[in-house]
Amino acid sequence: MSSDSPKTLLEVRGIGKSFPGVRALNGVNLHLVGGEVLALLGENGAGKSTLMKILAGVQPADEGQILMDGEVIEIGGVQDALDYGIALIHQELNMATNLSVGANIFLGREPTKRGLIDEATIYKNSKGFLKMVGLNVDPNTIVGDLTIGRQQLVEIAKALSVDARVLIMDEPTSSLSQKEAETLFTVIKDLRKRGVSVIYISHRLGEAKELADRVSVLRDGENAGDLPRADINHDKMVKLMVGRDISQFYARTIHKPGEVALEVKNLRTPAHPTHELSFKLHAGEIVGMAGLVGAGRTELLATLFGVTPNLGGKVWIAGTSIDAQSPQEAINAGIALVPEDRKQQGLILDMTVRENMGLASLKRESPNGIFMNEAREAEITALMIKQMRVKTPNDRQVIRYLSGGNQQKVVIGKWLAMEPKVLLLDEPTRGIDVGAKQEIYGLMEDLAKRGVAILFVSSELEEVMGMSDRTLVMHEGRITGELPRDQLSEEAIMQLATGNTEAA
Amino acid sequence: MKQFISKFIGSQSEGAKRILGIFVLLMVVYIVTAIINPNFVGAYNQENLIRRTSLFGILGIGVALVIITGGIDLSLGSVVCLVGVGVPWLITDQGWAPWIVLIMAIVLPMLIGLSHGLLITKLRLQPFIVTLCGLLIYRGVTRGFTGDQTAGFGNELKGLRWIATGEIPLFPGFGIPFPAIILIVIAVAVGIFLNRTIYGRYLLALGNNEEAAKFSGINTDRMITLAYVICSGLAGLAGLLFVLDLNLAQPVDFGNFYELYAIAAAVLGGCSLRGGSGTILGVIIGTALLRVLRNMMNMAFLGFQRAEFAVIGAVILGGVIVDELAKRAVAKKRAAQKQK
Amino acid sequence: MKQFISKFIGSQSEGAKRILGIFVLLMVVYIVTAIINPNFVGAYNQENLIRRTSLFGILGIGVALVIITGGIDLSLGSVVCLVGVGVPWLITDQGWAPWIVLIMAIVLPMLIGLSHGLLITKLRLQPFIVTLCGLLIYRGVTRGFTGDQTAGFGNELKGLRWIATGEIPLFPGFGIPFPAIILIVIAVAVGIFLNRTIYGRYLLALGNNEEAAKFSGINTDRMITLAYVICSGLAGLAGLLFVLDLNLAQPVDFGNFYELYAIAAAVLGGCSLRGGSGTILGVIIGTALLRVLRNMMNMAFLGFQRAEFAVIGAVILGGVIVDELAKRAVAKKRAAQKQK
Amino acid sequence: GGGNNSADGGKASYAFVTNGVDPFWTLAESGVKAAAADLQVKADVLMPAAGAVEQKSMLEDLMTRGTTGIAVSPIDAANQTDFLNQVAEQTILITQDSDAPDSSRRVYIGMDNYDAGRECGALVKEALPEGGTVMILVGRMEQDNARRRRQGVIDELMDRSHDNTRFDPPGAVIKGEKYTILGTLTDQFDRAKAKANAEDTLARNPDIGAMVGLFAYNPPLILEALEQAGKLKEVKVIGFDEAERTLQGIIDGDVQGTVVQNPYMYGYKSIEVLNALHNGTDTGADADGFINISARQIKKDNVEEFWADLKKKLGK
Ligand SMILES: Nc1ncnc2c1ncn2[C@@H]1O[C@H](COP(=O)(O)OP(=O)(O)OP(=O)(O)O)[C@@H](O)[C@H]1O
Ligand SMILES: Nc1ncnc2c1ncn2[C@@H]1O[C@H](COP(=O)(O)OP(=O)(O)OP(=O)(O)O)[C@@H](O)[C@H]1O
Ligand SMILES: [Mg+2]
Ligand SMILES: [Mg+2]
Repeated sequence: MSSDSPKTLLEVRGIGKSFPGVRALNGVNLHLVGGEVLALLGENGAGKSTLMKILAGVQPADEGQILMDGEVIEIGGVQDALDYGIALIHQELNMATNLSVGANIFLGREPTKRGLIDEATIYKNSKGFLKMVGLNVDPNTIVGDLTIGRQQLVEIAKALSVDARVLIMDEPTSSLSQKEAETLFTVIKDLRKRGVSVIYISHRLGEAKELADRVSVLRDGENAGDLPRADINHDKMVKLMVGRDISQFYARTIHKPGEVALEVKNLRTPAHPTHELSFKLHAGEIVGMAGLVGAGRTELLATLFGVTPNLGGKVWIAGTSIDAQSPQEAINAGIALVPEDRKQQGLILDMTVRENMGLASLKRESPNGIFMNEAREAEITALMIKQMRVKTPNDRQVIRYLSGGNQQKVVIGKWLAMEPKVLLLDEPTRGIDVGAKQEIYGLMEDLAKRGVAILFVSSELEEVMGMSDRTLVMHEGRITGELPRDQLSEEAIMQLATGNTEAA
Repeated sequence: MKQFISKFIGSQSEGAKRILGIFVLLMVVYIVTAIINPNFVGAYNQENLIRRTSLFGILGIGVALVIITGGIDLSLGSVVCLVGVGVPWLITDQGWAPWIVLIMAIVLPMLIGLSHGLLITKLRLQPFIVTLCGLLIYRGVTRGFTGDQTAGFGNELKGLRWIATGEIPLFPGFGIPFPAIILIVIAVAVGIFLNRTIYGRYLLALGNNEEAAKFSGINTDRMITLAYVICSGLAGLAGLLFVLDLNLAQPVDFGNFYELYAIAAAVLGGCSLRGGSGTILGVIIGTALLRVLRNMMNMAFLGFQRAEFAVIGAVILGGVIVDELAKRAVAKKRAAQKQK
Repeated sequence: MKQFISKFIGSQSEGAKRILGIFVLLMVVYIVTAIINPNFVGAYNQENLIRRTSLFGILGIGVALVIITGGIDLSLGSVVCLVGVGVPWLITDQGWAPWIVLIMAIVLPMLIGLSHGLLITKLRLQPFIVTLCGLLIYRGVTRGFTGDQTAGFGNELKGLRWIATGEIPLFPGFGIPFPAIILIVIAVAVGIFLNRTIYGRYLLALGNNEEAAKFSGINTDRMITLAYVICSGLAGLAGLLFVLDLNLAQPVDFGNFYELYAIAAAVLGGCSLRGGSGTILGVIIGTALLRVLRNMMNMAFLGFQRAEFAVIGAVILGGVIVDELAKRAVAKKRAAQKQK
Repeated sequence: GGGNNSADGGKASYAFVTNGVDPFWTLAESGVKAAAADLQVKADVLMPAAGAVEQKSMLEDLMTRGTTGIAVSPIDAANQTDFLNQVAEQTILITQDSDAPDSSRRVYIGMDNYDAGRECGALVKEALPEGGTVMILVGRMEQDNARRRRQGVIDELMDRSHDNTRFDPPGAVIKGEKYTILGTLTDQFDRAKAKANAEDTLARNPDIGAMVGLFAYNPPLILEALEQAGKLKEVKVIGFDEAERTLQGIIDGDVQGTVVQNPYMYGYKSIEVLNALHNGTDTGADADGFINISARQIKKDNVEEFWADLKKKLGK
């Protein structure tokens, strides 16, 4: 930090915002100095995204003031915010999936030549921004053809392309693995050097430690306190967020694996039709799966779940061969999948919490296979809401209006309610706060104890190391290695994840 | 009871709110017409209105299910034509046994719906294109096989025709037209299906987000196909009732535009063309509104025959605008109260 | 050149692929008809076909823009009626000065489009309802003010009518009908607008994901409204050309069903009713297909007049089915090759 | 195959173009076919389902094919004159059912709808000798034949002079000494609406004297409505054209009578005249090129004979 007293760039005073049944923000204050990285933390539903959306002009505040360079400003819309130099990377992906990567990066700010879009410039400049975030795709690729992780990188590239003074990143790394995240950190540090201020939201507390000059915490829509650089550590952050200590994060007891619950032999997925995948999963075992973005983990799970075709190879569940052509068949065989893309695949956004929670188990709970058992649905929902501490006014709230992390909890709850034999989890803790993460780990633990075989894909190395009995690592469509618990280390995983098999 | 109704019209409280506006509009039109011409509320006219609403309501309920899946069915009117013309033509002109023809009248439309559903789910063709081709094909075929001749039952089959023309006497001078009974049975059945069975829930879910529904283990293809089968099946039934009521059907224009009336009724009744929402009660109210408006023109504004369409359009548009503005005002008032 | 074409028809390679199928179908129908009746390829018939395609193509291009936003415009046919009837009625019956009437014929439809756009974006009414009411109102109003009388220019205004009936002689016996020039100008302009200007990009983006577009600082309401303004404006222009060509317009059915033809052409030409995709060239090919099919019935299958609709429907449906199957076969082959 | 239809096949080929699709035209089609068989020529019937635009395309397409002669029923003669003249330059053109007097068509075969309307009015007078209220039901009012028929009915009931250019705007109630015309209801060919119009009339005016159905399908639907309301015979029905239900109604005494044209003869005569023009023989038309095939009343006394003849023509 420079020696002369830092000048406040952006300030927020007494912001309040209500939604039907929810007081999302209440008298929140925040300030941001030029060239500062501020980590904004808080539990799911604490109001972080809401506050950022207000700054970005997506939603108006009910009360309070926003000051830029000491002057009160009115942010009436997204364009206003952009004009003030405030850019936001949204927590949820928001891309025009029909357009190219380049078109998305420059959407709303297309360079023109003689009144027409200057495609050459877009192409050239996009390449630069994509390189910065470490994404190696052609700018002419249609965004809809990219995986979630890559789309998130495009979002970041897009935000970088705005010549912003304040760059807000709402959980930018939730679908990124360590390697991509590190590239992003380099970018952020570089921005800081150039005097750009960054508000960084994440539930990966380690990232805050690495990046932040200061931490500010929200709890239940109110300021819970700040931590200067020197005081940033895991326990203090957690304490501010949840108001109590959380110790014993990964409460793992090592299981004795039971019978083989899932066996996969020579499976080939459409994304990597030439690579054959084989592995086994035992009852009561928790297996982590690590890899970089695009390693083919999601594809593997999708193929096991019958979403994408199995191009060859065999799958057995508890010794019985299955060939699932659809999720329905997979579910009937006892497989459940918590998908990576909650908005597209996990949730019916316009349905209520209860309806979402019950959707997958409707048939199971139905007394005769036809009529719904609404009492049971309500019961399960109540249980899950309590167990996972879902923050919602009631179980009839339309799920669109829940915060991202609380939505994710519902997606997980929906599948836990199913009591599967094999549970596949694709980035299950994406966007989930520390407290709830612990709940989910606890649930995984319980399920494993009851004999469920769990395969979970995660890009958060800490979590993989903390939770798995055994870890599989993928690289470009291949399983490059398997690490038992006692051989787990960050280096070992990264070596395998980058395709370096000898080192392991 | 209140709970039962809410169950029947849809679990989403949204549904009830949407219906309210259109229901108020229906009441306003009703009362205004009654004031201008008291004969409007006479038993005879009410019976007529109920019968018409019932016939068109059956179409509306069918297409509502398709709209809930996020699809559309433009072929309704032509299915009405196919059945409405085909049944009297086969029975009267070709001398087929009525029972065979009636079975065909039920089965054939369902097969048509099945083919729509399969083309849409298995070949992933756009519903608009598939059912537009259906619109063209079924009418063309009907015109072809009948040689464009008007078909009717003449003085035959009065017993069968009672299904459409008969009524259940309630008190002297007024009875419930039999088609109303059919509509109620269908509406209750479909309402229960939609709101109380797991399949109805599946339909609503996939209409909102087909991919997420698939990921939840729902056989979305089968559910979508089912919606088209029911829709075409009900269109066939309506076609049958129409011709039993009218006793004549001309291939070239029988059922023309009925798909539009049906879709309009469904949309007025709260179905969103983006899929995922809709209530059966709303569809019936929407249908009733359209029928009452047409009746109003004859009963109260005979001199404005020509502007009939304009009046109907203006009433509907005015109604939805006022409805929207009212909702906003209410929301604003609530927000203001809350702040205090 | 190739690049220019790809720019013009749309940046998405998807677009080109979608168009290919319908283009092949058009060619097949063309060749089959030419073989059955060689007069089909005669200059006179080709001119007629070009003229008809041009008039309907203008409608299709307009509605394509609306469909790209994820909306729909059902009022097209009635706007055609309003202008098509209104212009000769005002000039011939009411004796207004032609230039005033022509200005009105351009401005009024755009105001109509503006009102649709505002109701849809500001009041968040469903496009289907708004434009359905439009369909009813504009026709009803036209019928009302003309007293349902047919309007036409009689023997007047031959000069003006040349815009629709004239042609630019190319070689003896064949000329380019003037409406084709108009269509080309519009198509190129809209094509450039859609694929080369920022506003076109905004339209495509918001049609796919309105929220994403909003978050990018795009004034989505204004863009959507613009699409409706252009659509109604082009419908007005088409209505004018139709009546200049035909020299008569009946309030009750002038332009009836044209919205359906236009939407069908757009959808055949690769527009998805879910929004976000569409190409202008595709719309024109889709329109041409519909026109050639109708012409084919008269030229080659006169004996099957009655089954005309059935044949057209069957050809289109068969075409899209074969197209889809072919695409799948190609995809499969590629996948197989990739495995090696 | 349709290819044989082109003129270069050697045989003369004629086309009979209607103004829409209707059972009326199906009768005309039988006449066309009968004449074609008798004269050993080719003849096709084209029925535009979508109005003037489609009729124009049909005529254009027929010229392209090279048809020897065309008999057309113009949808709106006044404004189609130019175009019809173009057609007349290319081929032999006659009009039928509805005329285009200012065009260069060679012959017109038809009748005066105004006169037919007056015949219809006369039937109303027979049905309600003491006078009463009357409602007119019709498909569309903007068609020339509908307008003239209606005017004929009105003028006859109001005992006005014979003037086929008169026009009473619909909507207003027309009160005469004995008869009151309550209004004119249109249905745009929607059958359900046509029946609803009859029902609404009964609901509005329970004591109505007579209903006049001017399009072929109107009388049967009026009868349906009356039957369901239990008012058959109570309300008089006067019809137009020869729908089976209308004829049966006359036999049963539910319909006072109907006015029929002779579409079969329109068809037959058209081909005969086209062939005569092609061969340069006499057509039998008067100086204005008019061949009159007049309308007539069908009542209880002549209905059976008429119906038998009709069935014969339709080959039933
Ligand atoms: N549009 C809305 N309508 C109703 N409630 C809303 C809406 N948007 C947010 N909320 C509610 O406001 C509260 C704050 O939500 P917000 O998205 O800001 O949380 P967050 O801190 O970003 O949480 P997360 O870490 O899970 O993303 C939550 O209780 C949420 O349910
Ligand atoms: N629709 C698609 N079209 C082309 N390639 C695809 C598609 N979907 C996935 N891929 C490719 O398949 C590979 C595996 O992707 P997958 O999503 O399974 O990886 P992942 O390890 O789960 O990473 P991510 O975190 O991005 O989801 C990647 O190389 C990706 O580019
Ligand atoms: Mg958030
Ligand atoms: Mg993944």
